[in-house]
Amino acid sequence: MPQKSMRQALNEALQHEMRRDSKVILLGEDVAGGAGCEGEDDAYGGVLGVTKGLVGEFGRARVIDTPISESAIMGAAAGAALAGLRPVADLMFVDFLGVCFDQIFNQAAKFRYMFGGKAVTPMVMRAMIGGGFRAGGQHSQTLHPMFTMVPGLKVVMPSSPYDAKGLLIQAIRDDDPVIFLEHKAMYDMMGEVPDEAYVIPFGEANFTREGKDVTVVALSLMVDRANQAADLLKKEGISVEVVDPRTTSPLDLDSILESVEKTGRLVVVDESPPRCSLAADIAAQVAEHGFDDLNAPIITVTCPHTPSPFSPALEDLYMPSVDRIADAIRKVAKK
Amino acid sequence: MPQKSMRQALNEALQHEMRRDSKVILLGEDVAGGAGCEGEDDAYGGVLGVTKGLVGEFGRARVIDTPISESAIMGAAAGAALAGLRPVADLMFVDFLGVCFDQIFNQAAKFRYMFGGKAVTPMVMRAMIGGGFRAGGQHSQTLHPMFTMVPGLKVVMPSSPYDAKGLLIQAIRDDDPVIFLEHKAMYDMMGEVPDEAYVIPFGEANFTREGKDVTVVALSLMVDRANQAADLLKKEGISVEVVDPRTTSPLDLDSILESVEKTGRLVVVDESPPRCSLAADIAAQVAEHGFDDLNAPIITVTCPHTPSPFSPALEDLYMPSVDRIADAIRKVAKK
Amino acid sequence: MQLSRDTLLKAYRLMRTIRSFEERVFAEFERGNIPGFVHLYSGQEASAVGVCMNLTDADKIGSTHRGHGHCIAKGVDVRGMMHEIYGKQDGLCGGKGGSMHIADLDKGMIGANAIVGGAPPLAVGAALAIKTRGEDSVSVSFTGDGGSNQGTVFEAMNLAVVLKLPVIFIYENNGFGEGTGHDYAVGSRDIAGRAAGFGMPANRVDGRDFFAVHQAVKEAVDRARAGHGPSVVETVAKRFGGHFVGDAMAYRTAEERERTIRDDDPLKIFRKKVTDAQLLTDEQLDALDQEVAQLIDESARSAGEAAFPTLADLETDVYVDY
Amino acid sequence: MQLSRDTLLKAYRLMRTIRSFEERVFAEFERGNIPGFVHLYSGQEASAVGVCMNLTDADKIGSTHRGHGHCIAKGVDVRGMMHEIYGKQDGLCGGKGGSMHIADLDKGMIGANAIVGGAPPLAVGAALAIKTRGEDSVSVSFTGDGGSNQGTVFEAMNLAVVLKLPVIFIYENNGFGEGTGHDYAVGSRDIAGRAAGFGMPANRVDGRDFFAVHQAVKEAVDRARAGHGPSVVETVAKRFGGHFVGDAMAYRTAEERERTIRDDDPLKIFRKKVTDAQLLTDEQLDALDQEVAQLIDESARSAGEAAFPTLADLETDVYVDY
Ligand SMILES: Cc1ncc(C[n+]2csc(CCOP(=O)(O)OP(=O)(O)O)c2C)c(N)n1
Ligand SMILES: Cc1ncc(C[n+]2csc(CCOP(=O)(O)OP(=O)(O)O)c2C)c(N)n1
Ligand SMILES: [Mg+2]
Ligand SMILES: [Mg+2]
Repeated sequence: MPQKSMRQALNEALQHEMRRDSKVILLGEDVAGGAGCEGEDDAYGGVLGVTKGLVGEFGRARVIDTPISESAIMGAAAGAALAGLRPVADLMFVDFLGVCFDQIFNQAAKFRYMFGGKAVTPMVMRAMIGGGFRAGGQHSQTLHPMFTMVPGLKVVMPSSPYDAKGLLIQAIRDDDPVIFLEHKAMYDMMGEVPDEAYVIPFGEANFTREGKDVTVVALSLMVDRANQAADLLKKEGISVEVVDPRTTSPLDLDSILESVEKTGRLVVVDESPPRCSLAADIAAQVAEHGFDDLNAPIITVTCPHTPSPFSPALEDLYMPSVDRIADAIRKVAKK
Repeated sequence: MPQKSMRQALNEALQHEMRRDSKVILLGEDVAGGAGCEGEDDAYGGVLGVTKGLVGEFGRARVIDTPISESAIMGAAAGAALAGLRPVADLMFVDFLGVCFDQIFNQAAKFRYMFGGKAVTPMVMRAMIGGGFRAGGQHSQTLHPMFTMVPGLKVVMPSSPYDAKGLLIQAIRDDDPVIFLEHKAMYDMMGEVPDEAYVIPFGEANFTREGKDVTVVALSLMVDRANQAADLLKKEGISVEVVDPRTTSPLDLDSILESVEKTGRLVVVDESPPRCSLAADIAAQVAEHGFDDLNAPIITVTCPHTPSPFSPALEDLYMPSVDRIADAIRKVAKK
Repeated sequence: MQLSRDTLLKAYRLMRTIRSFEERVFAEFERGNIPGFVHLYSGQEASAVGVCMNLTDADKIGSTHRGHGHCIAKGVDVRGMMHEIYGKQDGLCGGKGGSMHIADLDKGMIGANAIVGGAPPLAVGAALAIKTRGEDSVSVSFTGDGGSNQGTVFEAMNLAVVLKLPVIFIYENNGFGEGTGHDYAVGSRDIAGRAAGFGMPANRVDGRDFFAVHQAVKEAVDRARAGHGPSVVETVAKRFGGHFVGDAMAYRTAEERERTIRDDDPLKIFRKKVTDAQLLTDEQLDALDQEVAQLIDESARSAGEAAFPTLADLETDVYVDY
Repeated sequence: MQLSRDTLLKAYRLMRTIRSFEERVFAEFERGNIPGFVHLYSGQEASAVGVCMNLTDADKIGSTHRGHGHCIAKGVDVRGMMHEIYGKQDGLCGGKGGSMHIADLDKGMIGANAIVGGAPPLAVGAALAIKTRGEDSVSVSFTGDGGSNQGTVFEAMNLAVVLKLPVIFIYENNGFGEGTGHDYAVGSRDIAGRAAGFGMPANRVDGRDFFAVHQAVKEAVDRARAGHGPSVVETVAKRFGGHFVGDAMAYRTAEERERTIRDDDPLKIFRKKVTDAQLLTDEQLDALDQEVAQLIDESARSAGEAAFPTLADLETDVYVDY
């Protein structure tokens, strides 16, 4: 299978679906770039190049540069979805949700319920998440818990180029509003990605490591770190199972419970401050539904309860590291 | 001690602090009411009357009616706080956070950290939360987890008129940004409230029932329901301890762990959908730090993963009820 | 432009239906038969009807918390609305939405909205769908004088101009946002006047006068259908009642309210015009009043008797598939 | 109005300091010594300096992601800024903020802001504090052409007019928002032209010309200090470089950039004016260039050598007390 970057995998997913379905449009700031400028069209293709080339094939009528007006962007996507399109709206950095959250959590997410099941709102909101870019407090957050807690939204956090393509195609074909969160530190990550279109269903966890002593749940960039920790600990004779739920809503709790039934030990890794985090959410569900299988406390490995620091020296300490994950696993494995 | 409604208790807290400190101002939509109208000033005093009378004593320079522009309101409060005032900004219904969240979670909450500890942002954001008013999907949410997860914010959820007054005075005197969440179904709740000013420190739980079999954690309106469940179960011979943390951030985890050490059983009640909820947050912290004390699964009693329904028939089923709380307690008590 | 007798009869029927609907909702709310917050449209009927009589089911409207009038004018089933407002299982939204969330997508009514400023971006999105498919339909957003100050509304106007979308932004200036006067909350004291700064034509009309609203909106709709982009129409007509049922209205004087109800009634004004011009007779209009009274009466009675939703309904309709 | 020689020397020194600072930051970023995203201000120096030379430390400014120039013009310590941008422990924000979050409250600089449209509501709040205390200071918000379309900015303008606050809204039109042209993103193609619709006076000036900016802003500041409320000034001057360091700038032509850098340099324009008018000599200005070069050089060197923050710093400065 050909090796591709996650950036290319995402770009292919968008291209496939835009070819397949004329109802699919892209909108956002500089999704093409160059509007109203003397230079080239397609000057950006998204700030980090994910939509590069699409305006060339599909034109500005379907790859729509917008003003810096995120409420209008998300509202336009939601309204267009209600009216029959399948818009993919680009928020750029997820940190910007604060200027447009109403259109997502009170509007798009709630239409179907408030309107008695008559509304269908097939929109996708793409956004970049996560640390490692030294981008500071307002450009480094993940914020996936804020979407996960909202009934009516589906939330996707791919951990590999392969998953990214299959999950994005599913997101676009999905009839519910989907929040698609791409870790900005993963765009250059390489992996095997088929050229053709394929879908990965939501709510189906992926076991990236099989093991019997400790279950580690992680998503997005944290899956790779969990895998590294697992490989490290194998040498110490600790057998770690890594479960990647892929989507936080719906969440494949059954797979997590199955694994914990086998291992009796759970570590949840989450690139997020700890309070009301996804780590807490998963830990709580296991503490309620898998309690009798647990032989040790559930340990969560998260960022501290602070904003994201700018300095590389601090940000490296801020994000869950392979070492911190390994230490947590050792701690419960000993119990 | 005189009996007062929570509405009056809150009103007294604001009056005390505005008399005490000229830096305290109120701003929001219709906090006075009647601006630019032929009728009376002070026509509203807040939509549910909490700030009634204050414009009469302190004038429109300190009780400021604003346009319907929540980002400008919250930003103005944050900017005024940075510049030395102690603004109390009224969001009205917490559901409106979606149109102004950036000013709260990316601005006010992060100034101190991003500016290296030099900024002080003593603002209070007041908002009405919760169900029971048949107000539908966009006027019945609690959303406290969205604030609790944000480093830099403090989050207060009073459960009685007495607490409301003492906590609001503390919130106004506090040097950090405080989110003060008032349950709209509690404004007419009566209780003993001293006439003079007093403060209740943040992060100190209140034990509203002493018991030895099961620990129940609840906040805001849910405390009363938890107490009712406790009284009900006493007759069945189950001794329930009810812990009201009063503030979700900071959270008095020690008091919760102490109680669980004694009872070995925990039920967390939260008027919120379940995912990444405060119930999950507390359950997870106990599953990590109090695991060895637990004799039964931690049960969370929350709303379902749906928006708030309008119909009274559905909303009554939606909110955690005394019966559902009691059932959860029985379930773990038997274990 | 001359309007046909049928058009005039339809206009009056719709305005009367709104008025009677609201009067009945008020009465039933007072009786405790209707829960929640209800915001009545009485006094503004000519705005909703003057706008929507330029539209077909293929055209979209996005509404506000004060949406009953917009729904009725757009042809939404009155009985289904009443059942919804009562919170009944067979209401238009299964009782899950209520007064502030009535929608009927088949009629192009994409939703009342309990978030002030919530609808304009959505209406812009509906217009984007229309333009993308190359249709000649239009999209209309309703916003109040108070709501005209919401950031989402300004963003929606700018985006509509940038993408040259077929949207009409209707600003219903009914004098107040809750208990705050429009001249206070709108710093420029001129809502329509903002449009020029956003690159759109605008028109302010007497919102009590069906004919004035209908004509101004017709021009805006024709312009949009022809692909010339968005525009603004401000309709000025005070609400008769309070912000919501139960509002003490201390910000209004008794005199002002009486004057408004006496002199500014869109139905009276319409009736006088069409009878003076001998286009319609009082008999015709009285007959319509009767018909409408029966419809409303029947709707309220059946709503009172209908069943509430049950536990089985609580968790449905969240996702298409989860 | 005649400006004193000292004022002119100060203006030039500040503009040169900004230019040299940005050139050095660019070079050090390319060398890998500076992490994160940096947005350079080169080409717009006359805007920040023309604005801020009307202000004292008691006056507040709220800035953007492209804030280095605003900080320097407002008197923020250049060495502390450089250390911060390097992410060092003794940086102005202890290394926790970085290029997009530099603030110095003692200097009235209430923060760069990485959220487009984040600052105007905050600047309005600072103005509210000023008015509440009855001071005669003013507050200034900087926003770009792209940011002028953000809802928060419109809300801030309206609220400032409603409360008649001493705010000046500066719109720095540098031609682009990322890779999108201002004429595309601003539907009306006229940022200053929006002010009238919000009930404020506005003035568009040549942002390359210190004198034009300084004069226009002086009038706005005088007006605000006198209690006559807010106003808008749009300064037009293209940025020399990309949106951020690393931007390929495909949306610009090489010719256009060369032309801009050659003909639109605020420092060259200033130098020519003051020397032609024989207010200052080339020798005086060259001497300043030298001084500034040393200052920047020293700052970068010490920044490179300074220590990074440590684990002990990670969780401090979140709350005053928790
Ligand atoms: C974002 C938001 N802010 C505030 C409110 C509370 N609220 C509901 S209606 C209303 C007044 C709206 O005034 P206007 O836009 O003039 O509409 P009208 O009620 O006069 O029809 C307010 C402040 C809300 N629902 N949503
Ligand atoms: C709310 C928000 N949306 C988008 C961005 C991403 N972004 C950062 S700067 C920028 C362009 C801003 O353009 P302009 O306001 O003209 O300022 P300039 O960069 O030209 O100085 C964008 C889109 C952001 N930081 N915040
Ligand atoms: Mg109004
Ligand atoms: Mg720009």
